[in-house]
Amino acid sequence: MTDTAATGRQLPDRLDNPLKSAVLSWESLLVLVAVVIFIVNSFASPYFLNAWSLSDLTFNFTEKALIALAMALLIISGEIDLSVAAIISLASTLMGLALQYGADTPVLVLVGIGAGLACGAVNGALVTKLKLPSIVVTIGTMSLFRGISFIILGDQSFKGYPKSFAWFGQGYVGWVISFELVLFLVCAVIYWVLLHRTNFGRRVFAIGNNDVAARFSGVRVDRIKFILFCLTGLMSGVAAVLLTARLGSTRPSIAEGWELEAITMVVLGGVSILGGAGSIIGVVLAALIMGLVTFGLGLLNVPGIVMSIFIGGLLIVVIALPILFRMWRQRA
Amino acid sequence: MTDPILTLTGISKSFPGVKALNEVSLELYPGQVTALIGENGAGKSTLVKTLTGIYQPDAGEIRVGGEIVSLPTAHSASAVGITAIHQETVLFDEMTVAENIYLGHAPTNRFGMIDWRTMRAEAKETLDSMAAGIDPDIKLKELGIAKKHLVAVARALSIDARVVIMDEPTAALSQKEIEELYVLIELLKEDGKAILFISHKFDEIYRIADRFTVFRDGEQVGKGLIKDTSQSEIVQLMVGRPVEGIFPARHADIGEVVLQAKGLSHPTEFDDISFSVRKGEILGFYGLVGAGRSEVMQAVFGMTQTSSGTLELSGQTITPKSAADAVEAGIVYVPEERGKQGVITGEPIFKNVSLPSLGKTSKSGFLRMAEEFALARTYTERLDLRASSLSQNVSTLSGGNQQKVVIAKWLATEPKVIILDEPTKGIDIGSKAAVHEFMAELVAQGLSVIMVSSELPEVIGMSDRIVVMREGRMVDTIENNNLKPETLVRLAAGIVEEQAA
Amino acid sequence: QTRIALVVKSLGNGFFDAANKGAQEAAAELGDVEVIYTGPTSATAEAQIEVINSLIAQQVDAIAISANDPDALVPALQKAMERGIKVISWDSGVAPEGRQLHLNPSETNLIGETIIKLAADYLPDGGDVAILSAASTATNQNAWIDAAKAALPEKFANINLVAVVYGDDDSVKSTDEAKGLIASYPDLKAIIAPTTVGVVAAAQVVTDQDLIGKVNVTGLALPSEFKQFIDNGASQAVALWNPIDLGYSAVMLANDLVEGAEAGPGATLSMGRMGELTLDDTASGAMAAPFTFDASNIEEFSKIY
Amino acid sequence: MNRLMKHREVWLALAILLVIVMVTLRFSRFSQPSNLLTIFNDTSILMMLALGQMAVILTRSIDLSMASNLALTGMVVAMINAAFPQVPIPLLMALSLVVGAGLGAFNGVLVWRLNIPPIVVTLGTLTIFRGLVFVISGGAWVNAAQMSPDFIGLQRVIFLGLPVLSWFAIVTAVLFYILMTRTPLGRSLYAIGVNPTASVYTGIDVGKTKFLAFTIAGAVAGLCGYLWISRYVIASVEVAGGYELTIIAACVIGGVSIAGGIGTVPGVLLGAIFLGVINNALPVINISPFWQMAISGSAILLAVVLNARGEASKGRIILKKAEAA
Ligand SMILES: Nc1ncnc2c1ncn2[C@@H]1O[C@H](COP(=O)(O)OP(=O)(O)OP(=O)(O)O)[C@@H](O)[C@H]1O
Ligand SMILES: Nc1ncnc2c1ncn2[C@@H]1O[C@H](COP(=O)(O)OP(=O)(O)OP(=O)(O)O)[C@@H](O)[C@H]1O
Ligand SMILES: [Mg+2]
Ligand SMILES: [Mg+2]
Repeated sequence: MTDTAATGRQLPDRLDNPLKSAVLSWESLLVLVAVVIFIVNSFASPYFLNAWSLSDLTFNFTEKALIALAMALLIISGEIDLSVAAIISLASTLMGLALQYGADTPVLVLVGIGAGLACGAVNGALVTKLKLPSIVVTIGTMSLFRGISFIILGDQSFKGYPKSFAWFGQGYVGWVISFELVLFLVCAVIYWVLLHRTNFGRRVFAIGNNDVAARFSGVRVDRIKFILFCLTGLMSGVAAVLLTARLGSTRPSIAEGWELEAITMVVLGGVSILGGAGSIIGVVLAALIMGLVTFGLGLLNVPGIVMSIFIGGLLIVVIALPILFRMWRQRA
Repeated sequence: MTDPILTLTGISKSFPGVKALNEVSLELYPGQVTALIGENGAGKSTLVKTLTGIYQPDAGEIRVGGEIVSLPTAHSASAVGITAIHQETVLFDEMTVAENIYLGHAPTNRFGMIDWRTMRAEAKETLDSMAAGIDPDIKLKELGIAKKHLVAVARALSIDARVVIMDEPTAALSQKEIEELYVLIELLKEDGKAILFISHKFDEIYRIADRFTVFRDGEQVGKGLIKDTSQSEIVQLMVGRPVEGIFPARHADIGEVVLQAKGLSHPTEFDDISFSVRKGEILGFYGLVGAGRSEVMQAVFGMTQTSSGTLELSGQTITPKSAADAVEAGIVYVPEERGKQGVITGEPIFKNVSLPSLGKTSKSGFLRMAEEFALARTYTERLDLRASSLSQNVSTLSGGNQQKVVIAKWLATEPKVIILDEPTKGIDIGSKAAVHEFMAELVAQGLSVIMVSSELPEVIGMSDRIVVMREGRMVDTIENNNLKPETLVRLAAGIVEEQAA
Repeated sequence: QTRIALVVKSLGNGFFDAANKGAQEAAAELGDVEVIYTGPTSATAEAQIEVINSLIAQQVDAIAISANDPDALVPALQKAMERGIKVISWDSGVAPEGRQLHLNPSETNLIGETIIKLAADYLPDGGDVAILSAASTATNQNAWIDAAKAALPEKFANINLVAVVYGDDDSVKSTDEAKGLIASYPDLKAIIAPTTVGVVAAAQVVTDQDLIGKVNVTGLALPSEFKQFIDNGASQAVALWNPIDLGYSAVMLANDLVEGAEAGPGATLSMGRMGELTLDDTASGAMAAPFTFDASNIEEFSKIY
Repeated sequence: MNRLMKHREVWLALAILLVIVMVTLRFSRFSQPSNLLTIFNDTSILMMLALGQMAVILTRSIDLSMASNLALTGMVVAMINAAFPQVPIPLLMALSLVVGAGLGAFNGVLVWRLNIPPIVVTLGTLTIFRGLVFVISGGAWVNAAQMSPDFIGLQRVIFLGLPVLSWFAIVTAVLFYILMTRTPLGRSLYAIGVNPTASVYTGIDVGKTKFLAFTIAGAVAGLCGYLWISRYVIASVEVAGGYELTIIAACVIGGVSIAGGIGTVPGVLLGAIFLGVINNALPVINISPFWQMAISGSAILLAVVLNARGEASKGRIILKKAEAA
């Protein structure tokens, strides 16, 4: 048996050309869609091609997209978190509370991010320690977290955040480049490395493909899932800081409905909702596409609800197209 | 000679990248058992699925009683009188036994509503006729694996069929139940039904089959009457070369104790299990299916937690809380359910192999693909893995080759103790010999091997010592010196005391 | 051409559609003015900010907004002002630093007093009343309720306000809250709902539970949506200002600013046919007194808005 | 009795009873039959929707679009009623069933024919359907004054002591009970959830059955669209916004396993009633409405934990058998 190596039957690393598969990938489809929408936008509205417009555009998606980055990893691992928007609400409320006790900017930021992390840890513990399905757990914590905000705030709102705090949501790093955008791009790179270039990311994919086999292969499945819930909570906390700074105030009903938007970004980005497949580049592109569509239609004063038809339609069409194409090719 | 009930001609079926069936033909005769024989991945189960309307053949024709039929759904197959016991138990845990038998063809009243009462009565009748001793009203999940298989048999019988197909029906049954199944098959033969019987076990093929058909790589390579053909001829047809059924000779020096378990207990699954395995030793675990051996091994591997007892590895007490802990300590486990627990089917070979060794191939947590490919290549080539590239998806490999990926994955971690749970279950004769040879090599290199197996020849042929378990308890540990198979069977079945008395 | 954006809390609300009528009327009167009627579909501040961002990008000349949140919109509106866009709020206000002036539909104290008076007028012997408001954060509702509470002890001594609950301008929640009020306060004589969604929900509950004549529903209501409850007696009278006039005045004021008028405490601006608006020290001013609808005039007004 | 306590429905019923008793201690009128009937009536729509959702969840799918379907169908019938008040109400009701079923079938086709995961399909149609409400109505509301008296009044008619709305819920529940226990289709829904592969082997067309489940859920959502609009007498874009998760919560509390294959009609009814009782009780006992959300969130979490405990005792239990033998 040891002599098989001597027979020289070498297994090649791979058969198909990586370049070819890159061209045929989901990401290139998304790039195409993004370019088309960009061109359509520039023809449809004279105000679109303007540095400030393009800069304002990014505010439409950066906060949600930050959550989508972490959510992508979570969904790839086969779980989901519907409570992210509620975490924003609770984190923002706790920041407001800290403000009432005289906290200054660094403390506020820490409180926001810490609260997000803690909420994520609660989700993670419920899912991994009690072995509960994440979709129902997070439907529950979604009401619970936002409910706590309502208990704390009632009919009040917190305001009067310091100027230095407002910078996180309204500041510019240089010219038209906002802090939010820079933060998002930095996080995107970090998450890309984490998912595609580290052991951790490799294990996330393995878990999403088959968590039983991953466990039997010595992967600490529960620990990784717990970390992923914490990361998602953490990013929600970051988004809470940005959003609170941008709005300059806190209400319990803040960020309502964002969970579904973040998940839509992830799914549109080509992440399999069943787990095990997806890429960060896809998610970033999907965030950009959603920003372009909503802003472009906004310039034409199309009501937001009509934009959501486009987004919903885009989601189904973009996912259905490759399937239809495959079916058509098989028939031919 | 009577005419065949079922005739297949020129049946082909392809999956992406695999030609599972290539213009095969087959005839089944009334009142006769035809054995379908072939290596893993030869296309036997695929044929069963095309016959039962689950897959559609790409080409070829199926005739039942001389007429061409098409079988677009499972319903249409039972309508023309074809029924099957599939290789995987395809039943419903959360439903009652009666409903498991009748789902899809339940008796209805004149409003089209399911008639539960008739259904239960008929289910009881069928089960009683098989002497199965199963209450039709309990939920399936409350049954053991063997009884579940009997329910599958009852389901097949509840359809009034002319052709009965059995895909490895005895793989999960104990000897007693296998005997009962043989009686049942005799009854079906007397009824004039045509039976297709798939098995890797030659003893039972010679016992019950009248005819045989051999598949190799999706093609039909031979057929004939069992009584005119010798076992070695069939094996030759099957693998395309002669195979000697002798277990490899071993030259391992047995050294000091590596792993020692004392009084391992679990609240519901096993109690007071103690054993030790030495360097260079193969420790066999024998028992009937469901004796709890896998549960013990999974506890040693950290997958389940024991309620008491200790584990010592090279003299140091270890308490693995997860599989990761066990792997770190140097204990690895090749699970019984390959598809579910062994390989990650959605991922390529090299990622499967490197998964537990990422710590070694990576640099401060960052992946290094070149190292991964090198590692995967080293170990898969040692095992003579048959694949087109290291990036091939594991799901496209045959069962035997998937098993090799799992073993390669563990060897790459350089373990001290390797536990193999039913390492040759459902593996064809050629691959089986390779696995046995490989185990001998592992111990020669100084590893300790624990082998869980329900196959007597394998246990006796490979082990140095044998632990016998029954119903969650350890019965005995025996040195493997001129051991008689009957001794083991008695111990495992619990008839030792009676004999003594 | 001057482009003025009329941004409302949410599209589809009959009240704001009526305001748009007035706004278009003002545009026609002014001639060279285009009114962009826009707003989010759900009444949230975040959605309104996206609308404001797109208006900034379109470089409109003025934004006249009815805000979903007094504070959260401030940064976005400040950005608009920095880019040279005139910003006023109307109906539901924005904090002073986020706009140049605010147009109150009516005087806050006047509204607060009116909503209590609508109930008191039909309770000669006094009794328990409760308030069913919109969202707990709604600025204008909260101001009116405060004003009402302030007026109670002196002017309506025999009226007893037992509870204030919030229906969030959501018909289901408002219905539940109204039922809760009726169940918890058996002696309740009137429900005051200073919001058009709440008042319809409460009147429907009273109708459904056969309490017509026992519990009087009143508050602020659109005549077209509320007519049937005046007709069936669930309500004796409700009040509201004229949203058409409000939209008209908002556009007139915005246009005034675009044309160079200065806003600030004490300043006086023109509202066309509605007269002039004098700003107080928070740079806000009131348009007119609320108008009461009862059985005598509802028929006529329900055809208009 | 012991056998009885094994059923989670019994536990849930006890929990509901406990809440009612506790509220009654503080507010005696709460447990009067008339108030309890009111709560039942208030919960009718949720019960019906949860039953529809259950059919889908049983097959390991999920329908996030039910609330949007309800809003769209409701708007369609409300606009027809406003424009042509002479169209008889039964016809409108039939129409709402058909429109709802059509929207559900659209979900179903995407799941069946294109094999897109249900959560993705319905996440898309969730926004599409709601957007269409805006498109067909131009964002305008249809209010009470525009609806015909019959349109509003039908569900309020008292029949045998109960409002017609309650009867709708009762009849739906009975039909679902028969569907789930006595028909091949109902049993197929369960079978698919318990073991999809085995279902194929027993001749069940998994895709088509899922399609039917979505269609059934859609039809229920459509009918509820009419009932909702005529109950709250306003049709707008925002109708039942966010209600999809409440429907799922009712199912989960009622013991439907999100992993499919497990769930009963009585359980789901009790799950919905539990939420209804909580919602009705809070304002009555003067708990600030701001607590409501946190309390229902905790109730959902508690229910899943209990469910999981109930399902956890699945082990093989080799030893006990040995002891018994
Ligand atoms: N659904 C499928 N998709 C892709 N390939 C498949 C599929 N089912 C079977 N195959 C491939 O078809 C070939 C025949 O498989 P089949 O299950 O029929 O073998 P078998 O003879 O029953 O083997 P065993 O003895 O292990 O049961 C194998 O190479 C297998 O990998
Ligand atoms: N009642 C059952 N339901 C489902 N699966 C079962 C049942 N009983 C046994 N099995 C499965 O069959 C296999 C054998 O059971 P177990 O591992 O407990 O016994 P064992 O002594 O290790 O038997 P084996 O010889 O199969 O390894 C296990 O993989 C187990 O999951
Ligand atoms: Mg097979
Ligand atoms: Mg086993």
